[in-house]
Amino acid sequence: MNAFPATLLIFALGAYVAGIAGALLFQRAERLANGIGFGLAAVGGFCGVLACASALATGAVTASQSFELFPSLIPFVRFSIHADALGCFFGMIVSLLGWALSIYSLGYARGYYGRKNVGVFGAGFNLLLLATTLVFLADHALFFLIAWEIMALTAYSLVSFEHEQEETRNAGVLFFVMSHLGTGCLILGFLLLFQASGSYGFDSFHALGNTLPAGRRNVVFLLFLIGFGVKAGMVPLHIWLPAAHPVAPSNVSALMSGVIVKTGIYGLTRVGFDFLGTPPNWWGVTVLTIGTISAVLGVLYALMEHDLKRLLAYHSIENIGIILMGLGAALMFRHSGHPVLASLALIAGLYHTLNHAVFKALLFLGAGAVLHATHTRNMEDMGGLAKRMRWTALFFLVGAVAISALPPLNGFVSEWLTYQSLLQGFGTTTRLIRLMFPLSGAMLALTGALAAACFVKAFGITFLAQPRSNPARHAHEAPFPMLLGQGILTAACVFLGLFPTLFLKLFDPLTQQLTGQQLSQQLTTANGLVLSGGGAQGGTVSTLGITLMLLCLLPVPLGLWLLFARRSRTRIAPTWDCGLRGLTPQMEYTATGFSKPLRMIFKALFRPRREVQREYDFSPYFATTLRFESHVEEVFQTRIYRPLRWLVLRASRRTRALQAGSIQAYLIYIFVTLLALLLFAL
Amino acid sequence: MFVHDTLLNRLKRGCETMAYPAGPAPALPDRHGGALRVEAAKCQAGCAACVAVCPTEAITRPPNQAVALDLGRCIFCAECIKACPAGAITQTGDHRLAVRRRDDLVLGEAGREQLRLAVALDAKLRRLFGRSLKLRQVSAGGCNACEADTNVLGTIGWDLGRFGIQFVASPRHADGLLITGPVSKNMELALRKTYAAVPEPRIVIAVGACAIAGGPFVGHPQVNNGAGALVPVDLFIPGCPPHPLTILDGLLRLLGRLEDAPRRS
Amino acid sequence: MNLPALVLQLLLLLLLAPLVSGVIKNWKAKLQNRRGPRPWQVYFDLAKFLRKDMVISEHASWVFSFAPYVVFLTALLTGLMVPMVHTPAPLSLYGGVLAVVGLLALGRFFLALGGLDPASAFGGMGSSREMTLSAIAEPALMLAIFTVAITAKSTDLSQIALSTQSATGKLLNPAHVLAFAAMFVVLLAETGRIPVDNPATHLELTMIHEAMLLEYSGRHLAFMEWGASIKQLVLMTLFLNVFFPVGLAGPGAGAGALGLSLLAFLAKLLALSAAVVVVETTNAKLRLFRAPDLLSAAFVLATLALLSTFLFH
Amino acid sequence: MNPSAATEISSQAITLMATLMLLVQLLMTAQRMLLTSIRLFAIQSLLLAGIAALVAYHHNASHVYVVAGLTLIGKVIFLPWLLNRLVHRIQIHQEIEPLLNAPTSMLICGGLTLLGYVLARPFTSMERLGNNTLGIALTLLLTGFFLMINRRKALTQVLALLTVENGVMLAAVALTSYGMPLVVELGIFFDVLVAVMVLGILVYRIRESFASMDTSKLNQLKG
Repeated sequence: MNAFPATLLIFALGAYVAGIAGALLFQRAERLANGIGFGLAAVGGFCGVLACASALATGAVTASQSFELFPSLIPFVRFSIHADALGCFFGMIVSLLGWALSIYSLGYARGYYGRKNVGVFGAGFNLLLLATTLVFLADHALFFLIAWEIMALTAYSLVSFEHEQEETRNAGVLFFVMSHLGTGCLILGFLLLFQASGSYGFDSFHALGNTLPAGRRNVVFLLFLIGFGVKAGMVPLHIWLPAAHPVAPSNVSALMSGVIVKTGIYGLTRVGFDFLGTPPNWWGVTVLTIGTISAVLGVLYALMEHDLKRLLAYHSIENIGIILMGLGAALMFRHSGHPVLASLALIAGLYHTLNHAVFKALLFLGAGAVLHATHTRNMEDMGGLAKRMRWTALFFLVGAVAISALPPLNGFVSEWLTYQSLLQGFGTTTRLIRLMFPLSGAMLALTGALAAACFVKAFGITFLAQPRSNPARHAHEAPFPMLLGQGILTAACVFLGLFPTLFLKLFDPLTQQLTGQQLSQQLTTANGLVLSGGGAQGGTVSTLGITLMLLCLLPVPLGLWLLFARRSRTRIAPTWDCGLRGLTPQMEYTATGFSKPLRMIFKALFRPRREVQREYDFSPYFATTLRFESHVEEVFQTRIYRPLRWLVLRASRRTRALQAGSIQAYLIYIFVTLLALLLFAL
Repeated sequence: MFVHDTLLNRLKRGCETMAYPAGPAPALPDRHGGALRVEAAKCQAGCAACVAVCPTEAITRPPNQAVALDLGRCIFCAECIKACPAGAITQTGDHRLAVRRRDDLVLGEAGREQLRLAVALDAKLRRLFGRSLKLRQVSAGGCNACEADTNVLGTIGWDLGRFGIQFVASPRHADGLLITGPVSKNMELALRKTYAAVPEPRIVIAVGACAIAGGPFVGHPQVNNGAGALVPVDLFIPGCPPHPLTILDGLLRLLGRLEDAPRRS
Repeated sequence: MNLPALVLQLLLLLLLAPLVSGVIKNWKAKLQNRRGPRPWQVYFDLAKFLRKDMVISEHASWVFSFAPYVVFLTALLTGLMVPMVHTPAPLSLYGGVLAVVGLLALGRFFLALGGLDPASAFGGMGSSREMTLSAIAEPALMLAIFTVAITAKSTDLSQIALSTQSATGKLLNPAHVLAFAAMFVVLLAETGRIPVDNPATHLELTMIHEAMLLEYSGRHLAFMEWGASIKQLVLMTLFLNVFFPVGLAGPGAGAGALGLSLLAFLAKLLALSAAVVVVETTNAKLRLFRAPDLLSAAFVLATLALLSTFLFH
Repeated sequence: MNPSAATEISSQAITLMATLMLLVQLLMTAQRMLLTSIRLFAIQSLLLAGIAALVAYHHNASHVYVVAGLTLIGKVIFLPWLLNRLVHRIQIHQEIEPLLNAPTSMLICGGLTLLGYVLARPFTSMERLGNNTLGIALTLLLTGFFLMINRRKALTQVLALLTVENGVMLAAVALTSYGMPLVVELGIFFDVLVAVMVLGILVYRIRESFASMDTSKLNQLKG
């Protein structure tokens, strides 16, 4: 990589390290620790974005070599980073989010003054950013695993930052256990690769799949799929995500949902495309199926939530599902030998990764601002915040429109690309497997529509109508840094949505490296205004055109307004309440009510359970107190993880008998094993 | 199968809507005497036979003045016709009863033997509601007779929709209220709120004796003696209950859709 | 995109949409043996609503007044993307069928938010049901579109229309018939017609689409109603010109051909309206939780259509 | 005497002393008196010191002298004194009866000796002085281990552990021509020293809380 981006990248990493040191040094002075910690993180993030974006844009990334950060004292480990196209792209995501979230955290951390140690919080945040960036840029398996472990540990410590509540501690432990199960699989996978290639360097792993025997290759793929799948939050392994993200402080959950989850996607892409060469067909089919299931289940469970941050966490699972659909399709195309379609599907998947990182972080920041103001995550106690928190409401609305894949924002663009790749995928093979493409396309449509329903609920119940509790009634707008953080991400959402053709150039080095195709010319027509689905068959869409046309059509209603209704006046009156004594906030629609029809329709999946306790004095018709409780069964928890845990406990209870408590017994065990080994050695 | 039979039956029956107002008005039932005609001149001096017999005290005869029959309070029981020795009160069989002002309903003096029928809305309102009037029906404690007759207008025979008049669910969509019933104390707040919920310009139609003056419940402490006490009423359609033809005639007259209606310039 | 075609299609959209819903109302009345409102009654209603004042709820935020314009404009814009008279729709470059579905979803998104804003229970109920049913209808719609797009090898509506137009045999092949049936059910669901939702009901508890409009008045209500009728026209046109592009003028057609194409389009539109009216007259509204069964039946139909694209030829 | 004759005599002496160490070990297995066990252990350590001195003298490796001296001071004088003091303070002189009675344990020790020799056979070529001292060292190790399992009293188990350690030291001294590097020797030695001290305290504590040195009482802790 030529001079400018490399030095800037090193400067960014240095800024993070300085941020850690600064935050820890000035722990005592909270305001200073906050300023330095997050300030330096913001500077680091900004430099990171500049470095990676310029490297990708100018194509300098193709000429980059790996270089050692610092000499390694430990044998076998080489702390070397190599900012290739894939690493740079994900580095750009983490830096962009790091920049916006740090600015947001300057305001958010004020909530912790006097309560928690802001210095440690800032240092942890910087360390998390540093570790994640290194994960993306690491060029050596062991260095990758070290960075991965630091990331997991810092994330754990930040997730359980507010460890006073029981719920936080449990979520932290669950996150810890699940992420280390994944890391275990990763280590095995890397060992197998090391065994095949002889060295830990990533460059030696390149296209290793072709040399590996088929059985070994499948095992490696499965190990990496599980390992990275846990971190990405695929459906069977997702249970930690909706537990861990809501309890974390909002800027951390934004970073986790936006970026840490993407390390799983980065891993899968690196292994699937870079390491293991041309994949067999069943890999792509598995990833596509898992993606589809994750998408649909993620959004269905999100709909049932009335905890704002759990809702957003489930949506992370849904969007990861959509990204996996893109990757799965790309893998299938690589198998069937269609590099152009493979690059299109890959671009769709990775573009959605970037988009999801941006709008999910934006939504979490919005949720954080709401939490900051109303001190609750329960949507049933919110309401009417749009009039009290104007800017946060606007930013949350933009995020909601983006995540529901509605034109003209970025969610729509990446889902449109996914549709195009799925549609054109139908023609690639003649075997029955091609039916998967349109069916997963239909499931993607179902997901998109359910996501729209979910975010009408999320935005409507939280921000519109009357406040349903006193904290919501006295809510105040978030401080300026928090708004600035959200503003940056909103601008990113709009910009990514309106000018997709500009960003497709960034993907050229990426697809060149992974699939050997450069698609940005084929995907842009009408001198960069319109995005096309590639080739003659692909349809075209221009979000910029749509927005401009919407503005051009504005005179029609305005003209009608002037023509007919110039003298009409507007009167503010109470909402029509059928002549009763007025609508109280309790009469409004709540999150549970809003999702009731869907809970009834998908009864088989949710198995809803509701209890109504009614206490009354003399006659059952005049209840003194009424308690209503409704639960949606966590199917994965009860059907898979609880029986699994029961088996493990039973097995461990049985082996406890070994612990007889007498020294003789233990000595006998040692002696017997010693003898066995000696005999075996004969 | 079902769809086939339904369609054939419907097509065979063809349009069953009456021709009125283009064609002749349907005949009133013989029990329905139509409008009343009061000639105070025929009254014998000092005779107050009709005043005593009227169940809703609609007829008053102050000492040395002419008899006054307030059609708004009259429930058309025709007792006064039988009781009047001089035959001063007669039924004209005319179904048209709608009036714009409350005091137009008082009959008796020289020039006012019969009702002066309602004039259409002024030009501005007629341009607005002429072709499309959406009403919100408020039953303020009524006995459901007027409501039933208003409802009849929606059936296929009368088909109120063909004139562009429609009853809507929400007052926000409505242009006016059609009030029935004596506006009981319990419905007072509801009526007030419904009126406030209708965007201007709005009109109010009081249908039936109760809505005009409290009908048989007039003077009762739990009743506000009609809608006039709460909201400005634009059209009064007397009767207990007024015949659907009378209500329809009132509505069309209000919108100026009847040729013989005197148009105010 | 040429400006005159765009302006013409815009005017056509604005004027034809209320007429179509007026005709449907009138024909429904005729089938109920009553004369019913005249087809152009909807114009009078819209004109009156535009002139009237507005009453806005005190709890409503800016989203409430923003929603009508979004609904109206997105409906108009989708109308310009769909080939009505002239095969390459004026804005076909800016978006294919996916953009049309996306824009309609954007309109529905803000319509539902507008329903929730004034804090009335009916509005919330309407939004919840609308979003639920449209979510269930979406996969069937997308699969039907996929089927047709696969046979036409593009999601661009003009391409689809051209390809179905060129191969005359295409109209009768089973894939098209099944996709047509699925699409028709989705059309009824999306435009809030009888089997799924009753547009002429007064009972708030049974409303789906109307419940969200209960709080709107004056010109907001006018734009909402107009937007809804334009959306209905757009969906009907999408339905017609994808499955029966008979008589659709080719790219370089002269004025005469355009006139003929307009007449063919109107004839097809009236035929489809007649079909809708017949369905509405002879069916009762389904209970809310039976509607998903109908829509999943549509989904199965669409899947069969997809299967038959390559099973039978 | 020419050097070869000297090596001959010293290797025979070393083999003799190693065999005597084995004999002492078997005696410890058989008898039940605590004080005699301690004395037997002292004798065994003395023999080990002798072997170390002989090897040091023969290879004139000075640091092995240090090892021999340490063994002498530590294991012949200091540890037996410490354990005797402990026994007198606890006033228990006899172990009631071990898990396996004497004849069976003797049989097992025989088997272990056989195993030790069989295992040591491939390595005999590496020995400098004394033939198959490695076999004896391994046997010492195994029988020490068995002794630890067999006995209930904590004190006897400590002694058994020390004999195991003697076995290891014997292997180290016998196998390597210069003996293990001094630092390893010191490490092992001090390790053992500390271990014994800790075990001493432990024995005292067990005696304190369970009123008997029987370690099988410990399983009450498990609950």
